[in-house]
Amino acid sequence: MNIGFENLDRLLVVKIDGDIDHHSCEAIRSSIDKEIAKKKPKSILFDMENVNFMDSSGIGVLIGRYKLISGNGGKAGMTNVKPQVMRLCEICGLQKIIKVYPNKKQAIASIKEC
Amino acid sequence: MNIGFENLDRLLVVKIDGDIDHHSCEAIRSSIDKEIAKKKPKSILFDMENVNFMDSSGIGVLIGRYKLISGNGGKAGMTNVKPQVMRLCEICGLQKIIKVYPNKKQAIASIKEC
Amino acid sequence: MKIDNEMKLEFLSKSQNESFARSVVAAFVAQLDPTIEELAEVKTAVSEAVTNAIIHGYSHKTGNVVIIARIIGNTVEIEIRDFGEGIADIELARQPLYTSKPELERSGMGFTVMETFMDRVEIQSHQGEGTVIRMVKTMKTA
Amino acid sequence: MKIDNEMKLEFLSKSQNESFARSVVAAFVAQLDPTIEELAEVKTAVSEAVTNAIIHGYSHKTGNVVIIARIIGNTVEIEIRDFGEGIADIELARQPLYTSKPELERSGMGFTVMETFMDRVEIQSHQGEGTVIRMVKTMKTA
Ligand SMILES: Nc1ncnc2c1ncn2[C@@H]1O[C@H](COP(=O)(O)OP(=O)(O)O)[C@@H](O)[C@H]1O
Ligand SMILES: Nc1ncnc2c1ncn2[C@@H]1O[C@H](COP(=O)(O)OP(=O)(O)O)[C@@H](O)[C@H]1O
Repeated sequence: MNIGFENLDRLLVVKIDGDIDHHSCEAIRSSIDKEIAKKKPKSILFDMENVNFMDSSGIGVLIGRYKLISGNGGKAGMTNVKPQVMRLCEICGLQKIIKVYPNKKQAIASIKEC
Repeated sequence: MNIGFENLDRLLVVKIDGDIDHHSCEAIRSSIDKEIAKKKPKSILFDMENVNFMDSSGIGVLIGRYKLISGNGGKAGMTNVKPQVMRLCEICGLQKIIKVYPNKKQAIASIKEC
Repeated sequence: MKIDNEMKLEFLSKSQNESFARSVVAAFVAQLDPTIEELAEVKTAVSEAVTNAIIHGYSHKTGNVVIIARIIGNTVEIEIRDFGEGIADIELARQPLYTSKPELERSGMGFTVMETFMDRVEIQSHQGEGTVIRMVKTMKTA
Repeated sequence: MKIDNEMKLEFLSKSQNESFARSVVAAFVAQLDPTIEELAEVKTAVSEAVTNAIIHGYSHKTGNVVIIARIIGNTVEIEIRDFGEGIADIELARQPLYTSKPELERSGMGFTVMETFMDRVEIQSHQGEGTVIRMVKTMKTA
């Protein structure tokens, strides 16, 4: 499991590499929260290109970060979501809370507009 | 598990696809023996490019085919052997019985010369 | 109902075993030639049940988790068992969004995911004794 | 000698479970970050012992095979057990090229392979009761 960050103005792009489950959640959560505390982004975009597996523990982490960001008036988005992961998000209604974009470019443009 | 055959004059090239263990051996053995009975090749070459795993059950099958072929004065060779599979062959001394060639072209040229 | 194949896996309730457990079940179910989607569904359901055993069943200690999987024709039956705290109110636990551990950022969607991805999910639990989740899924392929 | 992780797998002595068994052990050992070579060695040794349990231990029937694996530091201990025929002469069985089933085109190299790929191999066996193979390997990495 590996996490990459990219700061574009006040948009934090988080690229997660590997399975998101209860075991990897701790590290993902603390790493993202540290970056948020440091860079104080307005909005957040999760790039899910390298996530081949996620279960409901992952839903908890994504919603948790959404709450942090939206509490300060920011937006949260996801992009490059694999079909299997997308099905899980749909079952959990996540896409009603965190908008899903077909690619990173569109996601960035759309989130920055807000 | 999948086996492909190529008949070059009287050289039978056998390309095995998948793990060679006790479970897959039965099918590999009977499929090769059927081809040998049908085409009556003089010599045999095992192309191991797509074999990522082999255990000593595979050694038994290869030696068995070697015996069939050499009993009629033919030669047996192997090529494109993966490092892990090669280590097993070395431990079992297989390369002293079935010659290992660096590539298919050299193998064919060398076996046909005999 | 002839059992065509069967396996039993026991492991410690450590979180690094979550990915191990779902890989094992996936490797076992692979013999049914499932689609990628079906395999992902089974893996996710197993991951949910195993995670629950670890964090809810054995919240403050390490114990054994047992998985039994059986193949009967095109169907796989999976049983996931812990000997932990047990569930006080199964009806409530099954509700979407209900979680007893919101402080851990649990989504409360574990049972809903299992029920969506598997054909049948049964819960048996006794407080102080542990929990058994039984899940069944028939592959559409083959 | 603190055990860091432990698992137990039981399965039927069917030949399709050979690849399943070695995948399970490989997935478990993966937590030690072995090299590709080390992982291949463990997989091959497990495949040898499991195949022996299936064809020699339970030659004419179906029984249970049990694998226990333990991780202690950088070391993995693997135990492979059957409740089958047992080995009459362990000394003889360990000889390279010795096989009791030449008619099945066995190479008689199973134990030699296990001994080469693992750091230590112990055989315990009683006729009519079964066989236990204990293998230990320390990963050089990490
Ligand atoms: N194995 C278990 N042992 C004890 N309690 C459990 C177990 N599995 C589930 N539960 C209870 O059921 C609730 C709902 O589970 P679930 O839908 O998976 O949501 P979550 O895991 O996100 O809390 C849990 O919060 C817990 O109280
Ligand atoms: N689990 C077992 N149960 C009974 N006999 C066994 C078992 N494992 C090995 N043996 C005996 O030891 C012999 C040597 O084993 P091995 O070196 O693996 O060669 P092979 O499997 O090719 O015969 C076998 O032929 C068999 O007689």
